[in-house]
Amino acid sequence: MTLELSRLRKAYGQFDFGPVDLTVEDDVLAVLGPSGSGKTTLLPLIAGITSPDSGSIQLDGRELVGLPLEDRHVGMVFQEGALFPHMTARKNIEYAATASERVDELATLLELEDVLDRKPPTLSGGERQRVALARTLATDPDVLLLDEPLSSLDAPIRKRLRDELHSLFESLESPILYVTHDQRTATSLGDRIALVRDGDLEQVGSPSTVLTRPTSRFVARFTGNENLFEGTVTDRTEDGATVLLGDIQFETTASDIHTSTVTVCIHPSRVEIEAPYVADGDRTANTVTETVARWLNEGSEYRIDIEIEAGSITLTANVRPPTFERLALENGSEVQVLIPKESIHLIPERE
Amino acid sequence: MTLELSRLRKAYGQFDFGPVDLTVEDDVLAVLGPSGSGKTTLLPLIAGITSPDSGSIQLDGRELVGLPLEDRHVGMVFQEGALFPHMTARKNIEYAATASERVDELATLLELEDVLDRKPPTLSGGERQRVALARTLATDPDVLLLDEPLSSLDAPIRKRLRDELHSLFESLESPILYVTHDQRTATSLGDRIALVRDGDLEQVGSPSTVLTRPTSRFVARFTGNENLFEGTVTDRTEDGATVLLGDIQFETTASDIHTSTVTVCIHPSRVEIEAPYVADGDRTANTVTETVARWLNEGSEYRIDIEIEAGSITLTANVRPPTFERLALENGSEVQVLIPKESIHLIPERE
Amino acid sequence: MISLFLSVPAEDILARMNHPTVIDSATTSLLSASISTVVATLFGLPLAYWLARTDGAVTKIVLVVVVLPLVLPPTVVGIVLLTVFGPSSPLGEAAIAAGFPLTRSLAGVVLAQTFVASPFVVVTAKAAFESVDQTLEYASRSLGKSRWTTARHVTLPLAGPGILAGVTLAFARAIGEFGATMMLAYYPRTMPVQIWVAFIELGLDNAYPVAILLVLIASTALVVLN
Amino acid sequence: MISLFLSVPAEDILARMNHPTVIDSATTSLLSASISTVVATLFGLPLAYWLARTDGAVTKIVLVVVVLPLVLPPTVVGIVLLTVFGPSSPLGEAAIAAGFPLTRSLAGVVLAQTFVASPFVVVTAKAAFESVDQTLEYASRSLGKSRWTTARHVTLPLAGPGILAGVTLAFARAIGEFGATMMLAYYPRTMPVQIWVAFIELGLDNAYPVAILLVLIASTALVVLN
Repeated sequence: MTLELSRLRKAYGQFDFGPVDLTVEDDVLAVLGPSGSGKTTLLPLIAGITSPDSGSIQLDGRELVGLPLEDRHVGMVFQEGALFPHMTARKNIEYAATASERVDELATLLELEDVLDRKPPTLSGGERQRVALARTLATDPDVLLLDEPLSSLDAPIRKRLRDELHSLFESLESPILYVTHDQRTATSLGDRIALVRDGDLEQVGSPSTVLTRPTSRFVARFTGNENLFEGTVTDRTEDGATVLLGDIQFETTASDIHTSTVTVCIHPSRVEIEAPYVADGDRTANTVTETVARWLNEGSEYRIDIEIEAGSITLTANVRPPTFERLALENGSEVQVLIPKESIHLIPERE
Repeated sequence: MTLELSRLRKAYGQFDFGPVDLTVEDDVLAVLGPSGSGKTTLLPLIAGITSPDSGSIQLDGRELVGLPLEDRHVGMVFQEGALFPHMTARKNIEYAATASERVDELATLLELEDVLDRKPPTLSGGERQRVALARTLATDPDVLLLDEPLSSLDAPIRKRLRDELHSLFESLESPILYVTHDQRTATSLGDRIALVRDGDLEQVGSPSTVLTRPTSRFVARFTGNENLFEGTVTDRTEDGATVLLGDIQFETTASDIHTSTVTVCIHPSRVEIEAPYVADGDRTANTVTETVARWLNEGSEYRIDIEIEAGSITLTANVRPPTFERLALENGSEVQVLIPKESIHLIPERE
Repeated sequence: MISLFLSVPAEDILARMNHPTVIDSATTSLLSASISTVVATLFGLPLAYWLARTDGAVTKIVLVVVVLPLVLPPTVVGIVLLTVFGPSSPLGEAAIAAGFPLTRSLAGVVLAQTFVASPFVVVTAKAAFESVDQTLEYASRSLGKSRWTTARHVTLPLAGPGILAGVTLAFARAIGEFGATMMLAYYPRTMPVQIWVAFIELGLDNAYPVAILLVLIASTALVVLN
Repeated sequence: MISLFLSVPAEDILARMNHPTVIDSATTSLLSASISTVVATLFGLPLAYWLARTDGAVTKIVLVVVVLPLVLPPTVVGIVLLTVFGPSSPLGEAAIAAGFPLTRSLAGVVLAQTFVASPFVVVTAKAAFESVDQTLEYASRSLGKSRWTTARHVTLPLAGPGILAGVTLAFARAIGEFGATMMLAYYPRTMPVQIWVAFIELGLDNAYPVAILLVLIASTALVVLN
């Protein structure tokens, strides 16, 4: 199946969504964006809940715009599940199912056997989302749309259901669109990520491309990259560009940089911290020795703010707890900062 | 100021909160728990919105139970801000302020100068929370209560406001209780974390203690620790205990273990991955060589599932992106897993 | 209310309840109020659904028109109805010619009652429909179910209690209608009119039996429907 | 409605509007409806606030009692009021002795109107108070403000529009009251009664001027209050 959106547009008062061009084949596209970005506009348009002002939505060449919801064969899992509160879980799935065997099959797949006879208000958040998913899958939809199904769940359940969705998505052969505001969910579930900003697609690409090679400051910031600095390109060779950050020169592998002013973008998880004067081994990296200004325990990692250039630049690094403890870091600790050439990404200034 | 809760109890129908004993001095206590755990019951009790069935709440020896809200000098920041929608931001703060200079002072502190004349519905989520915080601080409360003020914000704004709160909390000299369901927020803002489960305090301690030395499977799971296995203690020495996991022996530094059945608890951020046959250097760690079963890109880190004991145990490790790329990990890769002795925590079986 | 039941000896009341004027008025009231309620429900429900699911200027204007009878004084309602359906109006003349007079007839009573009772169905059912999360309807239709199936299996069951409350209120309002009925159809006498006549002609004591019976019938309807 | 305004020539209506009976009834109606509305608001607002902020069996019972006049047929209301306040009741006798009769007087009109209009204030204001998030009240009080300061600066301003709508509805209902007024206070004649009298004694055409004036006054009140 191929879902193809062309020049899709929808205006809501002041707000303009689109024009959007997008093709999703049998993979998972995670639609990521802040609240108010318009990411929630997309799914209702495809499902047929709202009509676009112009443009087309084609599914294997069949035009969906103009068709009523019920004739689109597009399955949608709503944010809070949208289960029918007066029907049991079983009745909810049966209502949608084309064959009654399908109900038990899906109940087994999604581990719902024990809750089939309960009504939605008595189910936990995770169970509700599983029933909603089963109900949608029961119609064997051509396209699967999911609207932040995990956002209201507690962390451990969210993690577990996310893993289950991951396996499920791999077994489905249809275009899947997954809307979320959570960068982790988008990264782990999406084969590709589409970043939405002010009603437009800002960048579409694989998770690692979007994370390490953002095309704008907005994308970088929204995917957790806090290290964004204004820099000047001083030299360009075949192997990359040299960039000046304050008084310090950094070597990068960036090519195709045609402006001299750039945004230097270094993901905190790619900044490495070592004790001072420890040799770097065989890797070539940019190295500076500076002091720790601040640290924050963030659970599975520590966040270290390092002041460079007498405090005019604050570089953030994520450090694993064992490293943090081994280096016995505290405020004022002197550390060696290693930034591999290929970890420095340059975003050209927009004209 | 010292806030002291003694034998505090409150029953809601089927649900029982407490009895809770808790003392908070001039530090930040993060109250962490899943939805429905009763963590949201605590703040209304202290603020005076609800009355306890029994027990006492004392502030420097002054009994609060029985006093009306308005006489407690307890400041509360509500989940969505609870700003008065018919008043501008300035009027909201003025309403609470004892002196009018205080309004401008707080506006400067919280960077609100530009939005003072706007009404709450036109403010962004982050601005609303800042105004709510300013309004509460304007009364110079003896205790500061915060009810998930960041939960509805987008990631970049949440991160920024969290950092601001961190600095603010350090400058305040009063007990602060911060309720959240997010482990990261609790870890980074709390001087101590209190884990709430089914209306009881399950564990209270510093973030690193709660994270690395959980007293129960529940705490471990809720703070992001997925590696929980049933093990048998085979040997105890002065330096620690040896534990059998399937057929593999692990050495630990655990002491005070008196049961032979234990839950072995290894935080994914403390499992280290190396290429096979790379020497471990001078650290002593438990080492096994196994294969990668699955990996997941989680944005700033990769999650690697490693099958141990022919798949009967799945060990999860968090790996930084540079390490992941350096080792060129993929499904089926053979890796050396290193688990430092002190990173293996044992939870005794409950009788 | 309690004074109403205590003011006259019970056997006295029971005896007077058998009086033909009492029985006649009770029959007229029950019949007319039932017809009015059914008519109001049949027309009111679709209108309420449309009002609940549509936004815009037209919706607002229609809503004002629908609510009007709620605030209009009953005697003014009577005059409006007489002007439109009265014997000297074109519609009224045509109806009389067809042997079906719209005033001083059961049709007139039903007309007056329907006019004042309909807003209750529309307003309450509208609120009931609005309380059904529209997302549930979208969910049902995205599962391949038609609008009609969705309405029958999702919307109506969920809006049911609210709609029933509206229908009950409409019945209560219809059976109690006085002002417009007095002007449009003094005959056949409904119970509220009979109370008035009994009070004027025979005094307060004689109005009690009909009043008690009316309260009993209305309360029974409230209990049965809820 | 439109037919009401078109049915008689304008100058004709204006001439008849100057008739003393019309002016008298307009004065009575305006005065009594205003008093009734004020009384209903004074007692209804605190009650509505209490109902909105309290849960439990007592609240429910009080609510049922308050709503009762909404579904009670107007003539039954008249009988109930006569039984309690009528000349032969202890209360009525005492009032007559004090030179302040509760029937066939302005007091009687106000009594009837207040009885039927109060529920509108209570029900609408209750909904308005409920729509004010209680968290805002807690927030205000946790800032050190008393219940009274909170009510004045937070609750009332936010519930204002809803309360005003209830007061308007109460006024409209009071000025239109017919059934209970007929029984409790045929004199002094209010406009709805005057419409009835004009219709019965002089025919439909003579009822138009009062009806038009009544609709105009009621609509003006609706516009002014909103």
